[in-house]
Amino acid sequence: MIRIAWLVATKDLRIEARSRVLLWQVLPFGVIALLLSGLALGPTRAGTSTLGPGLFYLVTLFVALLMINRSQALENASGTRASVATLGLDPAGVFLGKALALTIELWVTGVVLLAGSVLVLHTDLLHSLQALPSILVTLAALSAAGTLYGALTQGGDGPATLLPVLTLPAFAPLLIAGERSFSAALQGGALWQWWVIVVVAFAAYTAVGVLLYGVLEES
Amino acid sequence: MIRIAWLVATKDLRIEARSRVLLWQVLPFGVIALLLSGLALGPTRAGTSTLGPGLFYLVTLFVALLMINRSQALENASGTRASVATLGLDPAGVFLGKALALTIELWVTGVVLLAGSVLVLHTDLLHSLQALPSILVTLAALSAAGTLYGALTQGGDGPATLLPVLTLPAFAPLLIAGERSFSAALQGGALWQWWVIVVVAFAAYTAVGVLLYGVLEES
Amino acid sequence: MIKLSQRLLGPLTLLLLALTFWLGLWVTPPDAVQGDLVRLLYVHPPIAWVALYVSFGTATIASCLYLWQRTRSMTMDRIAYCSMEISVVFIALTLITGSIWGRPTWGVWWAWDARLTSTAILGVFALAYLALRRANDDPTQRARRGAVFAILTAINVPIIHFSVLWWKTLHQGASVLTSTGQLNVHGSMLWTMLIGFVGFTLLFFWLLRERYRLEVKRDRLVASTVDEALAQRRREGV
Amino acid sequence: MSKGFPLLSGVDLVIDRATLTIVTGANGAGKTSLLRLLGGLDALTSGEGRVAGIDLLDGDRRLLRRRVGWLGHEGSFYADLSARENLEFAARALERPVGEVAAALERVGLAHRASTTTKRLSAGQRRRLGIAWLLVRRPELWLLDEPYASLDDAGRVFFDGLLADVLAGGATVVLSAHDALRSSDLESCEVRMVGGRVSAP
Amino acid sequence: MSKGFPLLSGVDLVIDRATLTIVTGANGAGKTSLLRLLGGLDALTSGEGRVAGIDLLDGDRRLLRRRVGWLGHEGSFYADLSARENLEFAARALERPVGEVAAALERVGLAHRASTTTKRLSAGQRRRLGIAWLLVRRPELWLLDEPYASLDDAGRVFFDGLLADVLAGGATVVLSAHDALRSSDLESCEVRMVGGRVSAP
Ligand code: HEM
Ligand SMILES: Nc1ncnc2c1ncn2[C@@H]1O[C@H](COP(=O)(O)OP(=O)(O)OP(=O)(O)O)[C@@H](O)[C@H]1O
Ligand SMILES: Nc1ncnc2c1ncn2[C@@H]1O[C@H](COP(=O)(O)OP(=O)(O)OP(=O)(O)O)[C@@H](O)[C@H]1O
Ligand SMILES: [Mg+2]
Ligand SMILES: [Mg+2]
Repeated sequence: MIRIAWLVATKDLRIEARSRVLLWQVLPFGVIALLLSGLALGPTRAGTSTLGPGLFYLVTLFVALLMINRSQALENASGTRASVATLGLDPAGVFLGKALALTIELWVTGVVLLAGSVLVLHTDLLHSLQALPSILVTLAALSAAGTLYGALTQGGDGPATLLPVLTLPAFAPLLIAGERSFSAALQGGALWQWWVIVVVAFAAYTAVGVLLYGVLEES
Repeated sequence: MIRIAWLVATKDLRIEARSRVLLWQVLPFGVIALLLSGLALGPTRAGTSTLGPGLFYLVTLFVALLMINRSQALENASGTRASVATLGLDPAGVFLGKALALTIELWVTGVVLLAGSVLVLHTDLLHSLQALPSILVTLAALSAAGTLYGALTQGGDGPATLLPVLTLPAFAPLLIAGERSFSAALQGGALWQWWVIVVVAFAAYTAVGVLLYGVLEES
Repeated sequence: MIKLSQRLLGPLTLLLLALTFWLGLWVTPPDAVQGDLVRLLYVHPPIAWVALYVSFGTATIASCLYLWQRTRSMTMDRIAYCSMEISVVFIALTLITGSIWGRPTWGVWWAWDARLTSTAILGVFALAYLALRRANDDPTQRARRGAVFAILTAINVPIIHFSVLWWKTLHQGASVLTSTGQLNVHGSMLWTMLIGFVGFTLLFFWLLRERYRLEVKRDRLVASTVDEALAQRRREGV
Repeated sequence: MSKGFPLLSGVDLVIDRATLTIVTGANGAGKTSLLRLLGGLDALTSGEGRVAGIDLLDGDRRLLRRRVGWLGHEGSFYADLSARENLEFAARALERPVGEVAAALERVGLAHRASTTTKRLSAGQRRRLGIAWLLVRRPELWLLDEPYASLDDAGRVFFDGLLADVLAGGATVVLSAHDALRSSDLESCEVRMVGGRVSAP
Repeated sequence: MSKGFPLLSGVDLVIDRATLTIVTGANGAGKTSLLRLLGGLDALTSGEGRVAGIDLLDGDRRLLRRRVGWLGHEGSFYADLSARENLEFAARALERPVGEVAAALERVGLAHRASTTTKRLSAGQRRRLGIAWLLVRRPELWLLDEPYASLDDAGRVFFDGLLADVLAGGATVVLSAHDALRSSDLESCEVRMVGGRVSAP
């Protein structure tokens, strides 16, 4: 399982490194989206740092959707599916591998966006750094959930657009918990409840993925 | 030109109607995103309707990106491009047709999201209706711009993710103008400046599209 | 004459910039309100002027010339590309010098001010242009798409300008930014600023020329690898 | 030229009107690339060429494409439209009578699949639909990339018959192939490609 | 079963170990569908079937797929990886020595394209890469959907030789074809399909 996970993760990351989509397209998109969110909410309000965490997570979510989408598109190119299916890879390994690759990509994105929100939305640097651990865990949970839901939408018509519908409700609690603990960090405190939620979500999605990914692939 | 535009627009709309992506995937996505935006920004603030126009446009923008993407993906399926290229369609007509189909789809989305924001974000119904004309023009401008930028990203690697990078800066002024005139409508006024911007943007993009779409297709 | 001015471009740029720094740092007096911070006045506005008007202007004109059948050539494409690339650097410098100035003056590194916002959006345009070029392998396709995108950007500049301006005036009073200096610009300060403007503009053209030469060399390198590849291709299957 | 790789490396070729030319060569020799070039689908980076009187280097390639019919490795249509709708789109775009569509479908043996979504058709059916599209198009220059692949025997015989018709009608046909023609009464000229070059015109 | 359309409508078939079976039939007869079913790529909705001892209705199809090698209409890999990287991925996944990859590429004649991105390969080269992938896979059951399509003559001769090897090695081969085999010393059993049914087993 671990071996397959590693194999799949390096494959995904290699393709990502090759195409430079993260560097040249996703990251700029994220930064611009952050800027635009600030704009859309008006100059006076965007400047206030209380909106920072919410906007940060909102943008991260949209970016994550793009990347989950890409991660699944790799597997579903016409024909690729049949070939890879006959390798009979351990589904738990595939799940872990794809989730791992996605996590790493999202972490990179998250750190860049955090820097962006410090610069653009004036969230406090030191407190943002304190929020970093909770952000990283939230993003890992997001990756696990995203990989799971990405597989759910495989194969049907227009998976690119079906995916968000299925994922968004699942992301809602993560988003809220992440935002709350980020906000708490900004106000100097740390709220263990939110930690519990993201850690539990991460564990739950990972467990479900390891157990059920095979069922999804099968169908 | 008009004939080709009509042909292309009906073709796009027929495919859309056939696959039901708008109805079953894009619209629910938009509504959920609206809900989540409200959540992400915190329960207390979401209730205040001043954020309404900004969130409405933010979500519309992301939905529009999905749809522009789809509209271009139709033309770029492996092989479709070569066949259609040998029809030698008038590029101005193709541009107008695709922009028209996209406009109609975005109008449907816009109306649904407006209803959503009345329900979820408590924006005022009557004033929202007053903002409708400016919303429709803004969405038409967005379609023209989106079709143009969509054609720019055709063919390269990972067009799905390059598109947002190109379009977001261009959409920024539209977003600002749309948001401002929506806000103004909510406060009971109407601001001619914002009308000028969206109308000028609409005219400029349409003109450039009609003139330069051929250059893009050529390559 | 042209040759001479070409040869002089580099030295002249250096001279003017050195003069600007010397005048700015040692000769001109500190400001009554801002103190030594005012010395950014000789650097920041000229850099911003080059970033927005000179480089974007050059790129747009070159792109138009590329799209026009009769003046279409790789030269125009290269000029457009190189000036956009330099523009990115200058916009970054504008943002950096501006932020450095803004931190002590306004107390924040960034604010949703009209001019700041529009500068940022333009920077994003320049970056998007570079991303678009990277995504296309085919030289003609790259050139055409780049040119169309540059023109779309040019259309956007006034739209952004007005939208942001009106937005601003609707929400807040006059910006902090424009209220500085200007009225009480001292004689020597005015001169220093002027020299700075000319110096940075020349710097742009100097960089453009060097960057252009580099690009030509790179293209030649690519062409030579093509010959090699061609020979290899012919040997295939024989 | 694809990422610095020369697809073609020296092609010197004249094709007469109303003739059948067969491009052969090993896998990767450049057959597909040559056909795409002739159809104005790819750009010429150096050298010179004229097809149907249009210069490949700086002529209007859109005009050229309009006169060309292309059948690629993948039968290539809007995958979400049915067979009939795809053909009707082509007919309308070229201002041909829409009535021809049913006849074309009948002729290639797809009448019973006319309303099946294109993406659900089998490989051979997609190839047949591609031929029907060309029948509706009625181009001057037919560029066919391995038209025999995945056609069944009946299809190949039918296709040879069609070629004879087309040539008699004055159109020019260039096709790439690994399989020989079935019918031997078609006069054809063979072009052999090796390593991106035409070796025996 | 695809959108309410029965792809197969009555297949009654027994295939012995280490034999070569050739599935023929007109376009749209159901050859591809039959092969996908045998490989566990599509689900069986009614009837019964066992492949390699695994029940198609409620057995573990993943185990089945692991023992099957599939060559589809489209050479099918990660389009952004190079030919070599794709094969290495397969080798690692199946715990085969990575050293076999170079040998397989050499054998199908793609050694000089080992580091070309898969999406840039020509149609025939992609097919050859598919064969190389099978060489690395070394499955028990080879399911080949029109393997001859878009291979050049040398490729077809090579492929027939390969088939002989594979069969001698004890693997079972089922292939669909419109073209006849080149070499006649391969013993084969033909299955003819008509309208989703096996008409002559
Ligand atoms: C990140 C922050 C900043 C950015 C992006 C920025 C951007 C710009 C730009 C684009 C211009 C050129 C405008 C034109 O020529 O039309 C400009 C000019 C100027 N800026 Fe800044 N700026 C920033 C911060 C500041 C600060 C903090 C000050 C002083 C308190 C300042 C003072 C000036 C002055 C005096 C000019 C020239 C006068 C004028 O043209 O109006 N800037 N800036
Ligand atoms: N970037 C690249 N690097 C290396 N080789 C490349 C690149 N792009 C294309 N090629 C090669 O160019 C050739 C393309 O040839 P083309 O598709 O025209 O072949 P073909 O004659 O149609 O072959 P087939 O019979 O297999 O269809 C292939 O050999 C391919 O590997
Ligand atoms: N929803 C549907 N409605 C009608 N027909 C369908 C549908 N889905 C699939 N088909 C038909 O099912 C058949 C699929 O057969 P399959 O792809 O197995 O053919 P094949 O024998 O491989 O043909 P070929 O030789 O062309 O590859 C085709 O005739 C196709 O038109
Ligand atoms: Mg080919
Ligand atoms: Mg088939």
